Amino acid sequence: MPIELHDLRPVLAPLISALCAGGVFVMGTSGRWRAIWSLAAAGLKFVIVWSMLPGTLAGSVYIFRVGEILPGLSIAFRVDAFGLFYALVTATLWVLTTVYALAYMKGSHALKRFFGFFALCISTTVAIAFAENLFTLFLFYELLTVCTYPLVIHDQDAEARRAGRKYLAYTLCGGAVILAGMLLVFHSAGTLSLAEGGILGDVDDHRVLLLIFLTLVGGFGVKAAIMPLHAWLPAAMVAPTPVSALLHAVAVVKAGAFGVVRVLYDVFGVNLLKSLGFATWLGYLAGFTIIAGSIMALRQNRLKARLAWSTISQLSYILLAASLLTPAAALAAIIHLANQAFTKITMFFVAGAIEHNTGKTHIDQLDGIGYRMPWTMAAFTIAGLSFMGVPLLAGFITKWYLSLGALAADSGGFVALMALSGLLNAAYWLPIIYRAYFRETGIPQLREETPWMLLAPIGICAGYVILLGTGAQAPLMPFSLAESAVRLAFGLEGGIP
Amino acid sequence: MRKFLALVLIAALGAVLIAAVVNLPEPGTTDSPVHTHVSAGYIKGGHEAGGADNLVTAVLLNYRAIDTFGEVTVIFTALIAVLAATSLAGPTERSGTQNIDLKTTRVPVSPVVSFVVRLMAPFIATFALFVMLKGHELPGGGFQGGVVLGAMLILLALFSGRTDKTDDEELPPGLRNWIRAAGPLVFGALGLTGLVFSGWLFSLPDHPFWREMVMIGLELGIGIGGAAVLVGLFRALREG
Amino acid sequence: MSVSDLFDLLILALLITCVLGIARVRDLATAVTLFAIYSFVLCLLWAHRGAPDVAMTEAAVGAGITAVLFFTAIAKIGRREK
Amino acid sequence: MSAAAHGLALVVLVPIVGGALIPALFRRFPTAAWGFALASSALTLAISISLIRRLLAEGPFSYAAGGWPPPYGVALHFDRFGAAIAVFSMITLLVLIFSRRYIPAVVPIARIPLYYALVMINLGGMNGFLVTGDLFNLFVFMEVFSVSAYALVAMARGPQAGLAAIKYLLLGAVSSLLVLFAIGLIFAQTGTLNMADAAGRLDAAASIVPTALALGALTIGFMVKAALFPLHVWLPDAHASAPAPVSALLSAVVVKAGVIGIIRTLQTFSDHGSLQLMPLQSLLIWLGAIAVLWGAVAALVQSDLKRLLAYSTVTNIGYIFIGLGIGSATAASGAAVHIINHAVIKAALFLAAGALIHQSGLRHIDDLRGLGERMPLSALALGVALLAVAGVPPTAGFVGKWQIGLGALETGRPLLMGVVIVGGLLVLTYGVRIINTLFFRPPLHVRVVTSREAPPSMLAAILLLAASSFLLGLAGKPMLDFVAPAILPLTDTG
Repeated sequence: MPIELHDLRPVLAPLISALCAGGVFVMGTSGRWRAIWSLAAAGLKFVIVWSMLPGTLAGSVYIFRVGEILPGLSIAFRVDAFGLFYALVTATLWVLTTVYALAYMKGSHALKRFFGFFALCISTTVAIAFAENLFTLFLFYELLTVCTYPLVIHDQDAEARRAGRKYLAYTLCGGAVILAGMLLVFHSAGTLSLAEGGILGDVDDHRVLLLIFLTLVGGFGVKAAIMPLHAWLPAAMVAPTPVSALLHAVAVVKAGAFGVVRVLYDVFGVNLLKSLGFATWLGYLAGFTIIAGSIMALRQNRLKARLAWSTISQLSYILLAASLLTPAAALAAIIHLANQAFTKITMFFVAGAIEHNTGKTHIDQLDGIGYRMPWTMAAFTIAGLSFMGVPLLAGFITKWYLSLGALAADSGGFVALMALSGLLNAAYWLPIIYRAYFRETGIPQLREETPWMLLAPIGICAGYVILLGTGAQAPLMPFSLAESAVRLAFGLEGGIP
Repeated sequence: MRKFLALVLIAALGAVLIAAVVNLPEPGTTDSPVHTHVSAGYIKGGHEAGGADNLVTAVLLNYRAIDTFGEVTVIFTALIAVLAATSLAGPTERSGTQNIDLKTTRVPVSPVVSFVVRLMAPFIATFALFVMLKGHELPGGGFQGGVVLGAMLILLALFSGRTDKTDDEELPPGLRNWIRAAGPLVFGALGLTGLVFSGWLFSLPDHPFWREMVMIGLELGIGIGGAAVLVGLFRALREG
Repeated sequence: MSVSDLFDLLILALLITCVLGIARVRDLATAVTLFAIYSFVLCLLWAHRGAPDVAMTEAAVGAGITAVLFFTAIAKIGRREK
Repeated sequence: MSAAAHGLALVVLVPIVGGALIPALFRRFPTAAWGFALASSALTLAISISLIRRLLAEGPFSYAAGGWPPPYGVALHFDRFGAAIAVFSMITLLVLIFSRRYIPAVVPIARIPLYYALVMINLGGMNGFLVTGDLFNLFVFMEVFSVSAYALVAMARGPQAGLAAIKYLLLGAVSSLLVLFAIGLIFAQTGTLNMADAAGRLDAAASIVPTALALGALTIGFMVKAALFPLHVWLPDAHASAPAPVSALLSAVVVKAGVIGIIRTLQTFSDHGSLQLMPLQSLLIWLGAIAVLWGAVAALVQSDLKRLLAYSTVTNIGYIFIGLGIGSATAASGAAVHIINHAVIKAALFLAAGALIHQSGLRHIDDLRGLGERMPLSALALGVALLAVAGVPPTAGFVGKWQIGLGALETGRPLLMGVVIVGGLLVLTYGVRIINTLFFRPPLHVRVVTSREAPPSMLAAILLLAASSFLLGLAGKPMLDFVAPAILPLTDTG
């Protein structure tokens, strides 16, 4: 049993971003104050979240209870290994995204609104990570929907509004379905607290369990963009690039995946799910999404659209891994939260940098871009290779553990699926890299590197992708955190088999 | 078709209502709950405790004074409502021959009618006052007296031959507003004096003399206030 | 059946006649007149049933004031039902 | 007899006498009526708070008006439903504050005192209705607040308001008649008008037919007042065409009287041995469910902002009746809390909408595009209140919906839970549409660009209500605990 410590930090971390949002809304007309507030809050939050790492690794759990708003429904925060892992990814990427966004968005309209809601998004994301119970999770999950909406329709043209409508329609319906599931859980279990090993152990009605599974996984699956609930994500591409990065790499889609994993491990629990067999179907659906998403990505010419479809595909790795219910696969699921986030955000940053620098948005315009922006495209190459599963890069770790987990679960078919997916990834990333470096344009390419405020975050992310692939086992790296999360979920002592 | 439906609906409704009434305790039998429970208490204690020979008045002004307070408020509110609703449109210009503007084109009043009305007015007014003042002993009371008084004033306005004014326009407008509110206000006063003298809101004094005085005061308030409201309604309708 | 009962029946018959008349006539002034008659008959009924207070109110309000107010309103809107 | 008990009669006396004084006092200085009305409603609020303090200390208590012991006199009775008077007085106070700048723009100056008089009398009638323990007294005060409400609707300009008021008046009069008829039936069977006394004596009545009919007539009568589907037809017209503060008052407070009337009815009849309330309760559930969906769908297709809000009242009344019909402790307490929470939310909605409409002179949703830029605070308040009315957690609207949904599950009605959630989702749909229009669309109308933020008196009321409609959601647990003892008589039957 982990040691529970009452601590202010679990609530402080989301609060800081909320405060920052307040500051931006009040004083944000001036660009300088916007930058100061955003950077200060990002940095402070980064420190706070990291400061909880040693304690969590040592096996303690930080708790802060805000209060009960309805009988049985309380707002409470609890930092366990899995939550902290997700929060770490978010806090780290927020710092980078803030720097990037400050440079990228310069001169756009409604910046006060943009940075205000940007900060709010991060606030809610960390709150989701630290949610002690399903209600708190749901609360901030919905708030996240509300806060990202102004970002999605930032451009306020017809296309943005259409995308925003679609986004809201999907996510709000998803939210309503989660609410139904939550009512069912509360009714049948009497509690909503997330607990290792699940809270539904005493429920015997198979139909109720199936209904809970469908509503909760389906509801969170909307944001996790599992097919056929994915259609909002490619549409949401119209948002400014830092938003796309935020939506696709950190906040929104990960919140969905995080929610599904929480439901599987902390609401149902591994043992109950194994006896029920629902998760197998989720696995098949996720497998289908991996392949179908990749095939769709192949057909896109717009860079951001290809990234979006690839995200759909990549996210289902997490769901697939989680649904296998073996410790190694679970490890893959958790690590992939970070792997996919850093890799994908690198790509989005690059896509944004290209658009910002050259105005090019389509893949067939990218001939020779590698000479114009060598550092930028180098980062892109690293990310692409990582997705393909080249060893020593982050993506390989996921694939490795996922395959191990699939074998342990006697689902060898998924190993072949991994291989196929790697091939498909190669099929849609390699042409871009090829174009960038080996296609002659006829016109001599001038060196025109990305401004440093954009380049620095790109470089750091790319570096991290390498770090995740090579030094994952080093102490204080998130890998050990993921391991302890898996140990908690599976009730294991010692190492992962 | 609609007519038929309406008929069916009314017939069904009527059947239900009759079924209910038929199943009620027989009216007039002495052992029905209406007579044995609360009413019996009123009949027993009405003269002494209720302080009025007319038990209806005892119930209205004493036992259930707060109900009567509500009722006079409804009457007052009705006047406010009509004033608020009609005058907003302002004096409207109307066209068409069938609309008669009472202010300008009046049906000529026969001198005989006019004379009779004027002759009768003092007697009607006296009767109204009598009904109000004696309401606690004999049938009648503030409501009835007020209506008679109001009817008399309207009658005068219609038939006295004067075309421009109702009688209450003779009063200064400030005073008129006070008189119209007389009903709720006397009850407000009763509420407070009751609290001061006998410890309960809406209670009458124990001393028989003062109780009678208070009752007369209430009846006059209800009556004169009611009459003013009625004349006000008439005026608002005529002008609005 | 006593005389008193007969009186009651007569009054009830009158009431129903008045009500049907009110529902049928298209001329508003006639309807109001019928309504006043209805009230007055009702007043008789109250008096006969031993409720003089109610009877007085009915006579003054139902047959008196209400009719006057209705007529005033009809003078404004025209007497034919449209 | 502590001083607080007198307050039970004073919460009725003070606003009504205050209201009756206004036309006489302020004939010469019409605009000064505002301060007087404000003071008397503040006094009423203070009295009702002292009543609640006594309630918390000693439990429910009665006051014999005139010193006559029940059943001879009229007993006023204060229980936890009656505690709603504090909220209603508070809302009236805020509506009055809002009216300061709003009413002179829509009502001719000489008639301003009439408006304030009507609002005060309405408050007095509501308070009387809520605290009385006597059937006939209930009817009398129902008439007091109804008549003033008809008049308040008619105060708006234009022929539409007049027609709406007439429609409201006709249906209201029929419903009053039904209630009166039922009271007559009860009196004929029991010989008493005191509710508690009558409840005890109904069982001994000779025949069950009149009792059942009385129950039916009371239910239908109060259903009209509460605007429960399908008897809601008067509501959209009346609430859309009335002046904004009046709409707020009607939608937030006055329709709730009908709901409380039904609660009182159920309480009175719940002791009856042979009369089963079950069929009535399932009827309420069905009508409530249809009302939720119908109100939400009808609101979706409205183009007029206030009409849309009026239909949202239909939806929310549906929610309350679902909760009452389910009758389990969870659901009934949720419904009881939703009475209060919806009052606050709806007042916020109508006042914020009123401010937007008033400042811009436009009332169609599409015309209001981009107004959030010019009137950020009012628009923000409207947005918060819209989220609250949709029941987004943790706003005030969530409390009732959660409890009612949970109650539906507890009593084995999963489909009803579906209705609760789908209704919320539909409400959210039009909420988002309005928020979108206000904040994320470029102005279409030149008047939007020239609009200015509402004056401080309006803003104060709006912001306070909007903040409450958020914060009350966080206070869900204490509120549920507060109403818990009061709903026990209801749950016994369910």
